Amino acid sequence: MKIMMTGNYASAYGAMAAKAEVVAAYPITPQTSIVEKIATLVSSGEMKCQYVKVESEHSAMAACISASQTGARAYTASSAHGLTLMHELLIWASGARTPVVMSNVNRAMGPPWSVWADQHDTMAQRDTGWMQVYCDSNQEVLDSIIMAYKVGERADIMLPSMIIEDAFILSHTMEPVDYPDPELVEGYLPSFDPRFRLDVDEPYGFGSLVMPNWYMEFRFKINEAMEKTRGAILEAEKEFEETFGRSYGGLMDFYKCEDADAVLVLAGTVASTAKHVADKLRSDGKKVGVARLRCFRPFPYDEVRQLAKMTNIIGVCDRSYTFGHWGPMATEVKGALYGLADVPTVKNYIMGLGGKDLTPEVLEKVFVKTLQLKDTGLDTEIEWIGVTGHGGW
Amino acid sequence: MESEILGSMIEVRFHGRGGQGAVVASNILAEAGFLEGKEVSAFPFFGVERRGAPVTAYTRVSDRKIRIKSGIYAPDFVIVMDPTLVKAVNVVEGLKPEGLVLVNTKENADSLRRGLGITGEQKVATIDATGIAIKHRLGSKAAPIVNSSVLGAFARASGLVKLESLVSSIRHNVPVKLDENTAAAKEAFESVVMQ
Amino acid sequence: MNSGHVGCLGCGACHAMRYTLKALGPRTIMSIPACCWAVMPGVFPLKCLEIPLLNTAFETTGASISGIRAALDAKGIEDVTVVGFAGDGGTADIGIQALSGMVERGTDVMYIMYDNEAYMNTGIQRSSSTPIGAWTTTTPVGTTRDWKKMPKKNMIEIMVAHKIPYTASISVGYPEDMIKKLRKAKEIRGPKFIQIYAPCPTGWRMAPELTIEVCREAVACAAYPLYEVENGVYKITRKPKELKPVKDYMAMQGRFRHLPQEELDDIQRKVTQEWEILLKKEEFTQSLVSE
Amino acid sequence: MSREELKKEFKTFEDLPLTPITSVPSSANQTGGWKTFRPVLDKEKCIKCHICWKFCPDVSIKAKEDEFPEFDYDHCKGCGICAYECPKDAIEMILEEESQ
Repeated sequence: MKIMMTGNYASAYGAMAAKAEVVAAYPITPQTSIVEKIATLVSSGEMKCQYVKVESEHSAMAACISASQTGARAYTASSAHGLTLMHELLIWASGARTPVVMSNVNRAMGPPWSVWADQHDTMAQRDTGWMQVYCDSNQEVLDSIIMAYKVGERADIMLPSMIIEDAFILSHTMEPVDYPDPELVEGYLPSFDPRFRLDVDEPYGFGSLVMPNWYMEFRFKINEAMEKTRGAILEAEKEFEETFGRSYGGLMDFYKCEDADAVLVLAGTVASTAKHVADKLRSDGKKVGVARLRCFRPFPYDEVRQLAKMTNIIGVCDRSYTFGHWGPMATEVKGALYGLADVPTVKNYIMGLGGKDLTPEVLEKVFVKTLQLKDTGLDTEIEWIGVTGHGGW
Repeated sequence: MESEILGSMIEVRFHGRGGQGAVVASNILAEAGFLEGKEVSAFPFFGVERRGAPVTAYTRVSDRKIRIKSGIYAPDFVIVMDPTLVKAVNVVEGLKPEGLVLVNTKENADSLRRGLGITGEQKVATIDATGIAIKHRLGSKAAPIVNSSVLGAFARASGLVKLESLVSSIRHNVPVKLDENTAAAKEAFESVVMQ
Repeated sequence: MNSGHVGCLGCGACHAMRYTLKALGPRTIMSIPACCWAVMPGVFPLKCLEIPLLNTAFETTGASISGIRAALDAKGIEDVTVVGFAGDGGTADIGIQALSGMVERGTDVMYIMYDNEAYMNTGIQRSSSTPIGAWTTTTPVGTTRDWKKMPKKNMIEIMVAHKIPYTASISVGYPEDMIKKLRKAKEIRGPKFIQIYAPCPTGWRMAPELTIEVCREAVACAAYPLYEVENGVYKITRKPKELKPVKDYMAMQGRFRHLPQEELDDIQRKVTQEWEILLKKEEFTQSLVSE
Repeated sequence: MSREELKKEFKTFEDLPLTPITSVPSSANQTGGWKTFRPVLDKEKCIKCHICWKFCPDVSIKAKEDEFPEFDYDHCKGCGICAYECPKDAIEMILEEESQ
């Protein structure tokens, strides 16, 4: 049944649909309405879970990890400074092999203080061993939470996931969302039943000191599992589509890329706007496409190489930046292309930081700039879009 | 915006004061469109405003999937929920040449038009939503809740959604006084003044 | 508890663990942050504890046991005691936020701080639980008289300020008292905080055979009084008739060797005053319940 | 992975659990090699009060009612608490090298 809800409510409903047993979360703008909604759902009896109202995000993640190691399905939600406060425990969660799922509302990092959309917070968690799914609709937010448990809880994976939504643009936008039939969800997502857990009848110890002889082996196993998530995400989505009739394009969602002269690679809601603009430009005879980077981890290495066969020009639009280098998505896209015989031209755009609005007009300019590279060749490796007083903005 | 590929999309901007219900109104309007089978989205411009400060909220209604995820800068319709905002904010900024602005005011539409500096094809509608809200005991006299009245007037002035779908949406979204809100919307629907 | 753990010679924290396990029994789940006890159970795949054990990050004990409790509650498991077992640094310093949150939420868990009065796992750095006057590697005395200048943080009082149902200090020199208080705590619903005096011969610059003796001296001079506070009511559980001089207690430990007489006198004044305040608190709060 | 597999010897990374899960009793670690002094019991003096057992930090004294305590020299680290605490001075700490 479709109901109107914001991206944040979609997160809360996603946790409820997935039957999260323990929620430990701390409020932060613009994530707050997730925790408020969960509190409401718990207090009305609709959602059956233990909601631990922790005193910080750091404790939120610590409690989710220990709950997961006790065998409970755990969920939390955060944003920006809250997410980065968790950093230590994000690494812990993957090392402990706990399939915690977290909604993160992409918000800019301060200073300067900003509560608006920006992907710096999650991009900075690249190396924590979490899967990262960037959503562009509220329905995708809700569905991705269910799929994340499906993937993460596989016995050969056991890794955590972040389901990511842009601040306000998704978190506070109302859209019609289908709340899936609980019976179908139950069939799709069996209850969490890890082989080893904190249990007085089988008293194991977890997370002890490991000498250099075995440490690297444990890290190797995490990576083995992360490599497996590529296939697992696709399988989970296929089964999801068969059950619920919806899918989102796997790790990289290609839109009109097949014959494109230029393609923009983007993540989050800006990809949705870009699809709209691509339609408009195509109606004017300009062959452009959109490759929505849905997963940043695992990185869609094969898909990027596939994209290189479809187009000769790629513009990578990062809504974050790695100071002293390029945007993180551009870095990784270029890395994936290394060694190909025909490497497309790749240009990096930095845009939309701190909620600077990415309107159809802005994206049209970026598409046109990218298309021009066909004639001019690469003009510059990286261009900041929309900086007042810089580059003609 | 209307084309073969993109379909038609109507964009509405709400101006209110924090706590006045502009965000709720944008949601109610979106849900009314949704009930008619249209694609919709609604979102606030989220600033650091606290209670009383001017706020804006937006609604998009379309017959196609709405892919645009950015702010609205050239609205088809503007709804002003508080008469004092007309002086505080440039409420008609970016309004489409054939657009309409609806203002909650007792003021005469002609003088309002001059006050707003509206020209050409742009239309003005007025409604005394505050008076209607007080009459139906919505909110308090000091802080009447005007969103159902404003939306009732808007349904008529814009023709964007039907009164029945608006009423259903209001009844689904307001927490209390369902009948009073319904009555206010209906009264405003009947009494909106269009220039 | 198995032998073969890797605690130092004469380690007081070993006693702390041994009697905790004895008192609480096998239906206990324990979470341990970074501290000596994170290492002591043994290197993978060894384990000296016969209960489920979760290693957790340094500052997370309070949150970690909150998560375990929530998971057990979600599964309807009620008869398991959830225990956090952390050092003084992990409790009074870096872990105090998570601990405070855990207590304030009324979480049904037991938090045990084994107090060896410094960061011993990393090699004797001062913590806020290090007593005044002590040498540590970060209060190295030197020529500038740079010993610990501030008094020890009083965690029991901080817990009392949280309106905790039960908090107590115990000492590894008094196993019967340990077991009694731990078992009492186990039966109380809600958060419990237990502070264990756990001498560290290595860090205190003391012969390892003196671990138990120094416990007795600490109680005899009231440098480390044993008491409990149940719903705000104080009860001193070991009350010397006459206090012995603090300097005798300090003389056993190399970490106080550098202190001049005037400093010892000042510390004596402070200890006596604290003891008198504690006696008054007991008298006053006891009078409230007896009325 | 089964409980038994957890206790088997690990030969490659594939034998390991996902994360370090421990269940092998630490007594496999013979800490007895740490000691400089070893406790020796004088059965003439011992009154079987088991205070030594009570205060052994290394769980290396076995005590049964009405029996003499027994030292587990494979794990005793030689801290000397037992000798210090013995009310009858029935335990003597002697140099390990001289005990052989």
